[in-house]
Amino acid sequence: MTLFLLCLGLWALGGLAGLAGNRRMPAVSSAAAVAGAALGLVAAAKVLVTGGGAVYRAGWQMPGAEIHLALDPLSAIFLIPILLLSALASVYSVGYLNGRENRQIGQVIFFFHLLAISMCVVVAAKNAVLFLLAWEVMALSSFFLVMLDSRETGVRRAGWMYLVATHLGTAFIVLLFAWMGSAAGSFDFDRWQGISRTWPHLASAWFILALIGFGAKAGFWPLHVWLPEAHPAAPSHVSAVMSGVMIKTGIYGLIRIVTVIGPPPAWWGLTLLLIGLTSGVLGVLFALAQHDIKRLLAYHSVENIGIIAIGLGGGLLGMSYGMETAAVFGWAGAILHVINHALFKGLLFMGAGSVLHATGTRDIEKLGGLLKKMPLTGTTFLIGAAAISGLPPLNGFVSEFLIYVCFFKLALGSAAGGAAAAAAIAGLALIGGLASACFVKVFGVVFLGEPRGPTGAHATPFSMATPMAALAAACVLIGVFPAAACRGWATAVLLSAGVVSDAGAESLLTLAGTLQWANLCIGALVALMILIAIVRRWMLAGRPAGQTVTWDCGYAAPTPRMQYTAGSFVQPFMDLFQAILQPQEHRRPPAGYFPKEASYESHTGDLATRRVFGPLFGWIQGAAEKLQWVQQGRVQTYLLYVFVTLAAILSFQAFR
Amino acid sequence: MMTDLMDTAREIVRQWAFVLAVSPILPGIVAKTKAWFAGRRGPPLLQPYRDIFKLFRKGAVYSRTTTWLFRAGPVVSFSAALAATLIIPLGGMESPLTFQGDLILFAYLWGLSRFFTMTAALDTGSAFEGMGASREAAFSCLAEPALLLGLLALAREAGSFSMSDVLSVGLIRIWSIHAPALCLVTAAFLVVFLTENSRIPVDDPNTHLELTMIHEVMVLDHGGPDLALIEYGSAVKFFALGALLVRIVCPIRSGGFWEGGAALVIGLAALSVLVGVIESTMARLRLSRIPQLLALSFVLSGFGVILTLAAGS
Amino acid sequence: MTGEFPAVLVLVVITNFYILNTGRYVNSVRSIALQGCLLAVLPLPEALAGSPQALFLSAGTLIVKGILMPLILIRVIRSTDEFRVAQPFLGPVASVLVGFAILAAAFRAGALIPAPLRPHDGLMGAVGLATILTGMLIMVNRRKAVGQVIGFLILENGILILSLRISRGLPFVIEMAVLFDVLLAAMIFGGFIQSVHETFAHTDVSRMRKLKG
Amino acid sequence: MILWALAAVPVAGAILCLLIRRRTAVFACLIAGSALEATIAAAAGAVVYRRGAIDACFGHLALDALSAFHLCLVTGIFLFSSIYARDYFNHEPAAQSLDDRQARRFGALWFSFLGSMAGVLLFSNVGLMWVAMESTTLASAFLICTHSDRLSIEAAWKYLIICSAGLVLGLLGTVFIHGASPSPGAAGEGALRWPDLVARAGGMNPALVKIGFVLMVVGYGTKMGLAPMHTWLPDAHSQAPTPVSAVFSGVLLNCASYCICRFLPIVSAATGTPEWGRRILVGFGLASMAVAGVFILIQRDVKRLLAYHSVEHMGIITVGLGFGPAGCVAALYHTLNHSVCKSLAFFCAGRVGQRYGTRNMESISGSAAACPVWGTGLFASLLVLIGCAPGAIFMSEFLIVRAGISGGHFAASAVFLAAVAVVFCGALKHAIDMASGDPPARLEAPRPETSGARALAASMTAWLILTGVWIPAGLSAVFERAARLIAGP
Repeated sequence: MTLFLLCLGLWALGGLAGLAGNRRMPAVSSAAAVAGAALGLVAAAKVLVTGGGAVYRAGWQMPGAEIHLALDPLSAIFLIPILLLSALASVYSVGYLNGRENRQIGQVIFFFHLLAISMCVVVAAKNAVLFLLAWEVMALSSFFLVMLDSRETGVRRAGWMYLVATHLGTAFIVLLFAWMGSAAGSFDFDRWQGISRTWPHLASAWFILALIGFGAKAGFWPLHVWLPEAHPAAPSHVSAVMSGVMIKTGIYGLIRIVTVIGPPPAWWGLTLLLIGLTSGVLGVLFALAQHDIKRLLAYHSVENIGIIAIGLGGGLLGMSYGMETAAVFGWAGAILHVINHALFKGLLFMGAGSVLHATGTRDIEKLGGLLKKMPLTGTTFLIGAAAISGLPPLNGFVSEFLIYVCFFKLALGSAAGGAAAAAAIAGLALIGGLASACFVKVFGVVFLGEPRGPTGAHATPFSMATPMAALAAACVLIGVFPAAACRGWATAVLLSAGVVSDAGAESLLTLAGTLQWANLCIGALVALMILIAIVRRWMLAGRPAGQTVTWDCGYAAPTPRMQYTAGSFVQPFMDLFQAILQPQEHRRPPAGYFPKEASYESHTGDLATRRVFGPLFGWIQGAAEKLQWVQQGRVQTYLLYVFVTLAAILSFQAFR
Repeated sequence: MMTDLMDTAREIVRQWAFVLAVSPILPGIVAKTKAWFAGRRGPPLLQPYRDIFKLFRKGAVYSRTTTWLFRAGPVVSFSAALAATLIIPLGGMESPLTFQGDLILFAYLWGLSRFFTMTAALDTGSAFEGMGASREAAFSCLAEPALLLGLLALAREAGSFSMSDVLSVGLIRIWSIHAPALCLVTAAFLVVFLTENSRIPVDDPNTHLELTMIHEVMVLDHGGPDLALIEYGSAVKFFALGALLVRIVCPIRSGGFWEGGAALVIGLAALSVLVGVIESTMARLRLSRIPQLLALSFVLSGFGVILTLAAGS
Repeated sequence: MTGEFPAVLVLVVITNFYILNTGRYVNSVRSIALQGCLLAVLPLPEALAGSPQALFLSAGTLIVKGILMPLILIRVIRSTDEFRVAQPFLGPVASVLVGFAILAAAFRAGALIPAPLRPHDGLMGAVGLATILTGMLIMVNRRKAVGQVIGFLILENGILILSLRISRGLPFVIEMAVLFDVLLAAMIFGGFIQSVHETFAHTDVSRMRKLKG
Repeated sequence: MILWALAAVPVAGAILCLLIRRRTAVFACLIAGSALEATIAAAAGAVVYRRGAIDACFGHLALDALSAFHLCLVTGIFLFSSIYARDYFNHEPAAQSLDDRQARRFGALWFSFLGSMAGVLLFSNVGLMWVAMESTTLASAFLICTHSDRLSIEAAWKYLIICSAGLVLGLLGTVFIHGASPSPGAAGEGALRWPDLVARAGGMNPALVKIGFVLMVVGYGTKMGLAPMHTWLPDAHSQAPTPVSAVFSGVLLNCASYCICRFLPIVSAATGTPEWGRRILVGFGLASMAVAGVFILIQRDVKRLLAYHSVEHMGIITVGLGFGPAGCVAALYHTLNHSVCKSLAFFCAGRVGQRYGTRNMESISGSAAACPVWGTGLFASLLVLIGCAPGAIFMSEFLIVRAGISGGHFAASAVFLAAVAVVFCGALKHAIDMASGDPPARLEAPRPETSGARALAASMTAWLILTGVWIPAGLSAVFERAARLIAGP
């Protein structure tokens, strides 16, 4: 525990150092961050290896509150991506922020470190009040980070939406904690353990509150509306952390509450599954339709949160049907996907940030051919793109694979779970296909071909390149050695989450065995790829290899403007899913025999924003404006209010 | 443990050798059938071997626009196809690598190959190849759920979800009980098979100069050994997906590797003839109709799953 | 024994009606003065019974409510030239009719108020209540500032009557403090009306509607 | 003795102000006087904390935990406002600035306002408490129209007439409570002393007490700004000079809520159940929060925005009082937080308004850049005000919800949270738009702020965050004791 506290301390020092506003301070802060993260990772690893916990308790002058930090395996497994990604993002920010005003840099560093600390405290807090406080500090510090460029109207709107969404979510969490706290007579999570035994009829209400409250942070559809606004607005390393790990604290909270409450009924799993499918499919569909690279990545976060929810749903279904093996696979898949998503989404946002840094635009239609100018960014981005598409031999495949296995087991083992499993499998397959289409689009349009606009680009600075390389390496390592990557934590985490009751349980052995086999297959694949690449190179050695223009069916002078654009790439999808996407199109068709100009633009706004929240907020605003007549300024009317109120209450009391 | 691993490695090599040796003949059979229907003599049966051999010996020409990804595309897609064959059991015996969940890997390997083919296509900066990639992406994301649902239906019948168990002799018993579900899945798989292998009515592998083409248009710029890898890879893909279909339809029992392999090849030859017949007698579908066909295959697999679920409860 | 003056109470009601009906503020103020004098009569029986405090109270009421406050109001009216009642929201006839409805309701409601002290005396409670309600009606109904002040004073008078009914009056110190407070209020109201007049050149408060929402 | 001193300082201050000639001296006198009063109040508070309730003048003047808490708050905020007032009036444009005569009048009224509020808290006799409350109205009405322009006179008239009419109902309520006693006349002059009333409450006529309490809630509620009697509040707050607005919102409303608190134990003893009175409070509180939410959504004037926040927070406090003992503790905690935060917000809004020459929020943008201290302070205080952690208000609202849930008030807690959420959405938008964006080009370069101003803003912000994460032990003991006086043990 000392290590963990030391880690928080170092982060705090780093944050305060940032405020000093010195030129060299960013480097000092990120050094502190890396050192702190290293300590924290050691602490987390220790917990996972020993399976035990570490506790720090201190008194706190606040009703019902106590400073109770504890690392159990569940906290530790969330702590790892938080620390890892935050530290790497901190390193990345040194290069990324270079060139801004000192004061602004200081602010970013301060709030960024505050964000990291609060995330650590969120996952380690064992007291509801402490959790809430850290939760809110987390929201607020990230709000300030989103608002960094608040001179732009769009950024202000994004900041507003973000804080409103997260705060409304907190309202549900407040209700939940107050309720559970008063039922249990304490705000200590430990005292809540198995609370549904005492209050069986309330458990489902709590579950729903947790689902909404934590779902707003995690970005479950349709509570995701802030994500596509906030992520593009924030600086890229912040987007990486927010998307990679901050939204996962919502998943953490949900898992924590669900495991604390007690054995789940089947409909919890079904609900999560349904939410997951909706988020996954709609998230990726809307991602396809975006042209802003960071907005697109934000929608992919919705998709991946959906996948995590599908996995959790499968895990809960497995638990409620008494199919421990299925449950183990679902949980392991969901949790591994949390880590994986942190790695590749962090990587992708950093990549997008490098592109933005180098070219000054987020619009993918203006980019192209960057792989040649930014080879490292391009290559790591490709790894991230393949990983998020769930392709072997990368880490995304491993977690999706585990979730698939969970549902196959459910389908095979019970008739009741069969339909749900079929839906989940079909949904996962669809999501996978769409995601890979989307990332082919992004990668192909941004990094391949020829530049589409006059944007220049420079190579990625060292401090930005290193974190990306590290993340890419992590993606590959987990993908190629899945068994090794999962063996360490699975037993400890699943035991502490109550999914299995015994460290030597058969279900855990099955998990290990399956991973071993998958490892073998993937190993064979990788070996084969290397072998074929060598053979190809050997074949080509000494042969003439000419250089020419792209053939393109015989055009003599192809220009970059003739390339396929992102918009044209996704046109078949837009046609297929038009009913859902409802893109707004602005077209000027070519006219006459020698058309001079023609243009086509499409813009796809968010379905939930346009159809649900926009009208809802508009209605509330309109109703408020209509209610203005209540206060029309005439003092006589005001007096009447006083007297009528009095008369009303008195007569109401009299006739009761 | 070590000997186990050595055994497995030996099996893997044997299977690869078999697949590499046999697969190019299948497109040859298809071409022969089509020629026969058209009243031509057609290329010899072993023409694909010659093509591949010739291409392997050539040099290459690359566009200045392309990067290393353009060169990596064929390598990855060929390896993915070859890796997928490890999961398919030949004959009546288990495949070299078999475990619960291998059929998911089977489905995802095609995704890997597709991903890199598409990126390689976009790497040329050509509008044609971009268009091909776009269509490939759109259609495959409909085909993939159909494939996985069909596999789920089979898995439920077999009570296991490793490819070797699903395609075991147990299928004979299942045919006798749940023929309707298996028919549906077979039909769905046939559509998937035709789509994935770029065959009529979804795609036409022969004429890549039309604006309506999908797969072939993506590989326009490849040449030499790269094109050889692509051609070889598609033959292997034909083999792997075809083997899945053949094993479902005739889950014959046979003892050893060679007997089973021979039986499978006979089945695949029959499938190739069937493909030839389809290509000769049907027209290509309009592009806008293809999603409907794929949706149909999805519905067929889904219905198959429903039937198996109903039977199970 | 206080409050054995049905005639006084009836006169109070009549002044109420007169104020509701009249079109000139000076007449209203005269009635207020009369009402103040009438109120000063109410504690007299207790004073005659030998309570010097009641005598003080009676005298205080007479001076403050019967003399000082009317004087202040008259001065305000003179200095602002607001003699006539502006068209109220309810006209004089309607006001009187509503006043009558209030009176009837007050007699009904007065009986509902539990009175631990003297269960049989309904008149005082009813009149007090009616006066309170009349004050409220005038405050709501009059457009000009002076009208509202008059309403406020009637409301206050009603409370005084009702307090005699309910609890035989508040303790002496408090009564005197309240009296002083009301006097202060009247002075400040007066000062305010003058500055309203200076700033707006009228005292129609229903036209002061810049602040809303 | 100490109580007499508390009463005497404002009187002396008022007289002194009238005698002084120059306005600078008047402001010095204001600061010195309120500092003296605050010191004495703190000392008195310490005595009460150490030894329990104290009284003087045959028990008519008294100070117990509840009133001592409020007294310290009142005098503290008054001191801050006095310090701020000097700065504020120095920065007023020439036409608006006070001349010597106006400054004298301002000083005298300022002290009498302080004195009458101290009176509300010091009088143990609920009748005299009412008298003092009414005199706060009279003393402060002229403060609203310090600059006698049309709008401020309109606001002051509304304030005067509505609050007087409302408070007079409070007097009627007092009469009913008095009459509900078994033998009101027998107790003589002490009949309305609060400890005696509480002692006799068990034998009171419940029906009369109920009527009295309803009258009391409507009456003092008018002054407190509970909807639908709140209508004067946004007008008065927006038109008064900012130091006055800060005091209005920061402590005057608290005094009214204090008056209602005083009657809660009487009602629960007389009716035999605490629930009856609490239900009425919860109803009024929720109505206020809802009304405030509606008007915050459509607000354009920054000071009116803050005024509606006062309505909302008074609603929150009232709901807290209605949620039982734990709720009372939270409500007192919230009272403290709201006072500090709201006066800070007013301080900042006033100076930002001076800088931009308007209070229209649509014309204020980029204030964090244009006037760093006050613009940032306004943003921070608004964030705290709408319940962002680690601001203290987040914690007190959480504690109120907790009290509500453990008391079984699920629907009320849900409505509470919904109203807070609506306010949050509305006010956050205003806060963001004011703080960020580009400041208009016409603004000249900012004058550097005095270190006193910086210290004021920084210390209040720091206090808000500090008490948001940690309530000092002494403070929570004060809350506990005061809550015990309101809601019983």
